[in-house]
This record gives sequence, structure tokens and C-alpha cells, in this order.
Amino acid sequence: MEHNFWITEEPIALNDVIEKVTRREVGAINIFTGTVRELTDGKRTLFLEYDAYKPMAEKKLAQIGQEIKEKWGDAETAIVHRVGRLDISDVAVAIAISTPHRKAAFAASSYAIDRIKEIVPIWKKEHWSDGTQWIGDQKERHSYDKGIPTEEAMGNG
Amino acid sequence: MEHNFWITEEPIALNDVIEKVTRREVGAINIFTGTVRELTDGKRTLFLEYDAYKPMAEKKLAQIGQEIKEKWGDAETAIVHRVGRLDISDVAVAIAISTPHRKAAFAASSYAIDRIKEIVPIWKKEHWSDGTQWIGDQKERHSYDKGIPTEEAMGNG
Amino acid sequence: MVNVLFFAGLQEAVGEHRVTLDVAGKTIDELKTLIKDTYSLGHLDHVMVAVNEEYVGENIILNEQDTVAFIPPVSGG
Amino acid sequence: MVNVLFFAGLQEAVGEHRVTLDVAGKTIDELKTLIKDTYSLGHLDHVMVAVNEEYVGENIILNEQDTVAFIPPVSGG
Repeated sequence: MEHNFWITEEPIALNDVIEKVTRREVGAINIFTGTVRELTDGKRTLFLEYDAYKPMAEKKLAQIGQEIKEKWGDAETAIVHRVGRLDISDVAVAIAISTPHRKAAFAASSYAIDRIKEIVPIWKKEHWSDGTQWIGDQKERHSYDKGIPTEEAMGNG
Repeated sequence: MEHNFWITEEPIALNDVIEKVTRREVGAINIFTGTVRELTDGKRTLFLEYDAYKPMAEKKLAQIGQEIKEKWGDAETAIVHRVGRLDISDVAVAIAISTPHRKAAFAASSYAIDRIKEIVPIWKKEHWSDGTQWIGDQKERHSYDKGIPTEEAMGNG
Repeated sequence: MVNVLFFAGLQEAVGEHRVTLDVAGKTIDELKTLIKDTYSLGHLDHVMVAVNEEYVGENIILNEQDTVAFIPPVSGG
Repeated sequence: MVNVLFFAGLQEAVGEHRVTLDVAGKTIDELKTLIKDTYSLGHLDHVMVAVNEEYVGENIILNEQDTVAFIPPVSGG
């Protein structure tokens, strides 16, 4: 099961994620992708840099898959997150979930991306023309007093 | 816009659908795929055959894209539905929706597949080892007295 | 003349995908009755009807060159 | 000895990705204070801590060979 949840430095190929959850007995696969957005709050991103605590991040992604199984029963999940330098429109994260019935696939996908933004040790650094910033450190450099970043700060949806 | 909504006899390549909705300013793309399920209510499907009233089906798919724009604002939608013979696990329909914020992408995708099952003139014929049946004609052959097929009858989630 | 299209199970029941009928001036409801009687079908209560690729009600009057489609309950997706 | 890892903005503030400290027997809370003083950081209230790749509370006592990670607010996705 762990190989359904991984961190990569390579461009994400959606088919790799989808294959892992394709089953003859299910009729619905939902794939969510978070891509690098050019504008956030009117500010133009040049590119992003993602860092991860890789072994723990893969464990936490697997934990999310397990939580989904507990909540939605017969659901198979695969998640890949890319790290390193990402350009505009590059896929940063892809989540594929197969379920017998489609409503569960939507709900579980939404849950998965919310949980990634809560518990998976991955960080994003914005590169603008006038500087850089690790997101999650919006208010004071070196103090991290914002807790979980706001929706706006998170930059992709 | 119409070329975002089409009926095809060829296998569906997800990248074709995704490309149509990829935009530099959005950070979330959701892709839903309905695939051919082997077992429905315990009965084993050998393969499916889809028929469509093609020009009207493409119009109705485009209408769904328009409805989504009206409901969720800045959303781009692309939908492709395959017709002809489809084998188990083949993708019958793919819906890609890009939105600035991810919650809208999930809600709009769920809406799109519900509407497809309501208003788009496409029909599915089940082929089993012991016979065939056009779905939407579950109770009495030639009378269609079930109205909109039930979730179970629809076969993919 | 009016083009009339059948699909899926209804096409199999009728035995035709397309027929041309001299029904301009008639309503959809009248055409439905005619089709039902001609092809010995059961009721068509859950069959929707489109004229020129848009769904219409039963009281619409048909014009020359219209294309009418009988749409049994759909099952795409 | 205990391995201590820093990431992202915290890594830049500390100037190290990894340090080894003789802190077995101390609590996470005590280690936090030590780190804050050593590297002249502001408060670390919103930094979560993982020991051996699992999140832990502030009262956990560190053992020899543990790997502690300071996890600033995450921003994946």
C-alpha cells in the first residue's frame, strides 16, 4: 500500500496515479490536481520551490489514505506530491481515488487535499521578482505565528 | 467553447481534456472519470455499448459547462463522452474543471456528472453472458416506465 | 415532411433509426400517439422529445423540416 | 545523542538542516526552549514537533537515537 503514496522530484504523470486505483469493480475515479498558480492576491509568482520531510510526508499521505478507507469504506487512494522547483501550471500534487459510487469519490478527494494542507510536512517557497517567502510564514519572518495558513496564502485553491 | 464538449468513438486521453481547462491563473483542476464497472448488483458485465444523439449530446454538454459558469463563476469545463463498444475499466466519460479555488472544482464536477445523467442524450447497453439490455429500460422492455434510471442502474457510481 | 429519430431501446423496438413523416402542423402529443399506434409500443410517458436538438413540451406544433428525436431515459456517464 | 531536523523557513533561520544534540532525557518543551535560545528565534508556538516521524506533544521525553523534526506550518498541496 505504501507505494500508493510518494514524494517525487520528477514531473507528475497522472496515469501513474490513476493506474494505482483502477479496479474492475469500481465505476468512478476522481483525480484532483493542484497546480502552480501565477497570481495570488494579485502578486505574480515566477516559480515555486517545494521542500518535504520525505519519509514522514509519505507516511502521512498513507495515513490519509487509511483515514479515507475508514470514512468511506471501499475507496482506493493514491497521492503523489512533487518537490523541487515547479513552474506555473506544473502539477504539484495529484490525488486519485476510486470508489464504487461517485459521491464518495468527490467527498474523499476534498477530504484528502484538506488533510494534506494540515498534516503533511511539505512546504512551499514563493519566488517573486522582488523576493522569496516560505508560505506558512506570512506575518513575521522566523516566528510562524499564523498556524495553519489561510486558504488565500496556500496559493492553489 | 463548443470544442470543449465532444463525443468520440476513440479511447479517451485524459490529457486532451485537462489541457482545455489548464490556465495560468488557476490552481485547482478536478478530473472525474466514469469507467466501465464489471459488476453491477452482482451481475457480471462483459462489455458495454454506448449510443448517442451526437449533435444534441454535444450541445447539452456545452449547456452544462454554461450552467457551471453561471453557478460557480470563474470555472472552465471540458467534457468528453465515448460511444461504441467499451470494455471493463475503459473510461466512458471524463470531466475536467479548473477553478481558482478547489471547493468549487469538486462541487462543479459533482454537478456535471449528475446533469449528464439527466439531460444528455447518451444511452448504455449492457452485454451480459445471458443477454443484453439498454439501461433506462429496466422494468418493461419497450415501455421505459422507470424515468430517470436509479443510481444502481446507472452502473458507474 | 418531418424527420423523426429513434435511439437505443426505442430504436430497436421501432426497428428504425430514422423515418420521415408528413406530420407538420401536428403537436408532439399527436405524433407520440401516431408512433405508438404505428409501431405497437407501450406508453411513452418517460420518453422526452427534442425538436431540432432542444427538449420541448407536448404541445409544440411541428413545422416542415423539423427534426424530432424521441429520447428514452438517458444512461450516459 | 538526538538528531534534530529543521525545514523550510525554520531551516533558513537556524542555518542548519540537521544538528546532533545531547538532549536525551529532556522533554520536547525543553528542547524547544534550547533551540529558541541557541538560534535567537522568535516563539515557536505554531511549530509542530515530530519524533521518529510521528507528531508528538510537548511533554514527551527524548530517547537516545531519536530523530526530532521541527515542522513549521505546512503548505503543501
